[in-house]
Amino acid sequence: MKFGIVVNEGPYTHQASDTAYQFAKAALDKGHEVVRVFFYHDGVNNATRLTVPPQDERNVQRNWSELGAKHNLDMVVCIAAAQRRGILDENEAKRQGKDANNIAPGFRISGLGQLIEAGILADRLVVFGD
Amino acid sequence: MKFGIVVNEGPYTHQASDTAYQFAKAALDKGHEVVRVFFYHDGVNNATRLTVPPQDERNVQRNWSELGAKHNLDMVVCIAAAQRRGILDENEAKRQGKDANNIAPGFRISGLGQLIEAGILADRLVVFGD
Amino acid sequence: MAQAQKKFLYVNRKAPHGSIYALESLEVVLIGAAFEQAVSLAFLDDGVFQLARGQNTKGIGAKNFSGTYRALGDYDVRDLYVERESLEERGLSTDDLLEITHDTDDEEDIPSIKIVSRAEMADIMASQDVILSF
Amino acid sequence: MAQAQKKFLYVNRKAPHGSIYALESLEVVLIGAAFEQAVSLAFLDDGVFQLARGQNTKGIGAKNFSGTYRALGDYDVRDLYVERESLEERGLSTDDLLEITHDTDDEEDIPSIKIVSRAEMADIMASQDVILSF
Amino acid sequence: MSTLHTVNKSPFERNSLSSCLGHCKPGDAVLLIEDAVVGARKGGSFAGRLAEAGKQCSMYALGPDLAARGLKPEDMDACVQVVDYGGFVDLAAEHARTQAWL
Amino acid sequence: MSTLHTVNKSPFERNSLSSCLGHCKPGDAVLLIEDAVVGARKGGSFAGRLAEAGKQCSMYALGPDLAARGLKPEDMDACVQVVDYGGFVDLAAEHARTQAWL
Repeated sequence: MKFGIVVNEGPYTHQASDTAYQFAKAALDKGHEVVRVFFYHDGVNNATRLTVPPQDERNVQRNWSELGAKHNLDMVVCIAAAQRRGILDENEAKRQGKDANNIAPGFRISGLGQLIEAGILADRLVVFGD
Repeated sequence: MKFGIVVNEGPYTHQASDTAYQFAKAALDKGHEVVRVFFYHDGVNNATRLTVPPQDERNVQRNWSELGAKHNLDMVVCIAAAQRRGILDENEAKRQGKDANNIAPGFRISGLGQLIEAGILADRLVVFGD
Repeated sequence: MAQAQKKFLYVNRKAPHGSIYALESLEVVLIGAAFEQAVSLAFLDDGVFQLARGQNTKGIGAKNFSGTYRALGDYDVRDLYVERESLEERGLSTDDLLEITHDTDDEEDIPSIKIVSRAEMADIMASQDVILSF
Repeated sequence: MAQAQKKFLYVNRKAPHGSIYALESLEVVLIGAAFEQAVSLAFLDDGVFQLARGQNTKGIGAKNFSGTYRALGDYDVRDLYVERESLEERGLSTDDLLEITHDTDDEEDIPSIKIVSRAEMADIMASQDVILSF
Repeated sequence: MSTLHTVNKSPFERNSLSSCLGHCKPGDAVLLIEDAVVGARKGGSFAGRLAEAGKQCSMYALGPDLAARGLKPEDMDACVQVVDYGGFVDLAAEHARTQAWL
Repeated sequence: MSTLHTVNKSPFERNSLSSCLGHCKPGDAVLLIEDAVVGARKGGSFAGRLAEAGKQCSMYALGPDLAARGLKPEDMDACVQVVDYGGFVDLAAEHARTQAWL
């Protein structure tokens, strides 16, 4: 079965991203397909490579990046939400005249249409938030 | 009177930062002193210079940076909370082996002790959160 | 072959301005309109305040996006379901809500807001393909 | 001249693990202990679950920080007020809570958790200089 | 010495206002800010609870937050006084401590 | 075709579980995740409401979230079945749609 996953909250502050990650892993383990993980609202904050969590804690961004690499997941960060919150890739940073970018490996920035498309492509869309 | 202000949530997602900003402005307008604004939890996300909010929306980071400059405010970002969420200044980025930093003008990164100290120094500590 | 049309429901349960969910939900609705799916919006619990008439956000320094709900008809978003029980619990009546209308080929200024009971809202939810909550 | 000692109260109203507030509140308490102020902790509403015995976070992949509450005595944090009504509403009793103790010069293993009524909790809150909520 | 309690969430959504009122002392002030202001609307199911608490404590609501949600001062329960951000500062200064019910 | 409802907040803190139960249809499933699991504890003031709803809908709680909050499966109201993340996936697959009560 094809799953789409939506993550509405950032790392650590809310459990939403952790639960979404565990759900995605379990779905993949069962042989399901995850057609897209869409990061919206504060969910875009999962995609910064600048986090340095304490050594005895999980690394939420790295968990996603590694799961994405292993299963070739399409992990999309909403561009409008990312701009509000300061998540930029190299192109966006250049386009906006910013002197740095912070996107983590495996995430791509794209439009909200990708969320609707996930709803169309997936058999089930599952939303995780606050 | 001396006020300390604590901001527990990031920009845009929650109104907490806006309300804290309006409160700080009103207190300063009335001739009170703001001894420190302490950004904790997701509040550290107010301190990234990489946000690009839509042109017809307020710029929360810039509001704080400008208010801070005008009144010489001590705006402190909690280091532990900032590390979890990927807010770094140049020193921290170097220390953590990260290739970019994102702190905005007027904010400084320091320890949680600054929050306790604010509680000691201020006549009133006012907390804004989710 | 083109994918069959799906029924999308946007569920709004939170008051506006205290958090960004109402605004960013509306942004999805506007973008989603281009995909020509069957779209409805549900307003229940504190979400009914999103449609309150006379919102003025100047004092809080935020954007007043409530006017955008009135433009939804131009995007062919025509079904805004508002739960009666949620209004009543909050001391609101339909007079407190924005006037939101749309045009069809045959008719102009058709009201887009439909007041429904909690049981009807449950039926509407149960008839969807995709439910987006923020 | 040294500033007079102030009374700090940390108010915990949220369940652990669903959000980070419990953990990051505890981090403030630990750092704050070095400042030699008068410190108390209040646990009410879902905050009482922060002190639940037998927490095992392996399955959710998060850090189990509940052991740290037991170490608070070493930081001279000795007053953990837990609201009785909050426990009862949630089907909890003191048997469900961690055993947390501290030592004084005269005595060892003194219980740090004090079960108080809602009215007593209100009195405790009203006697503070600084109230930190997260 | 009395307390200023701030509540920022709707009592229809969260228990923070209810918990706040359960811990208020006579002479305290309760200020509704952000989404909490919707709880004070006349005819709403929380207004009675507020009015009851208002006999012992002073009830305030932040005007800019009312306006943002389309609420007029006259829509509010009679026990509620409307203040602006300056009034919020005054309340914080007048009371010995501020407790945020987050 | 039935719905899987997910609720992630405690019913003592927020109205989402209550609102969810008010909109459930017979044959639907309700899965308590994250902080919502605390609402299912035997003897708690919400357990009766859950048991009542459990006559028409199936009630589930996520085991890893129970354990994280020190709750044992036998502490839960009898109407609640405990599942793991794989069980969550199965429930999402079995029902025609998932509705998150955020």
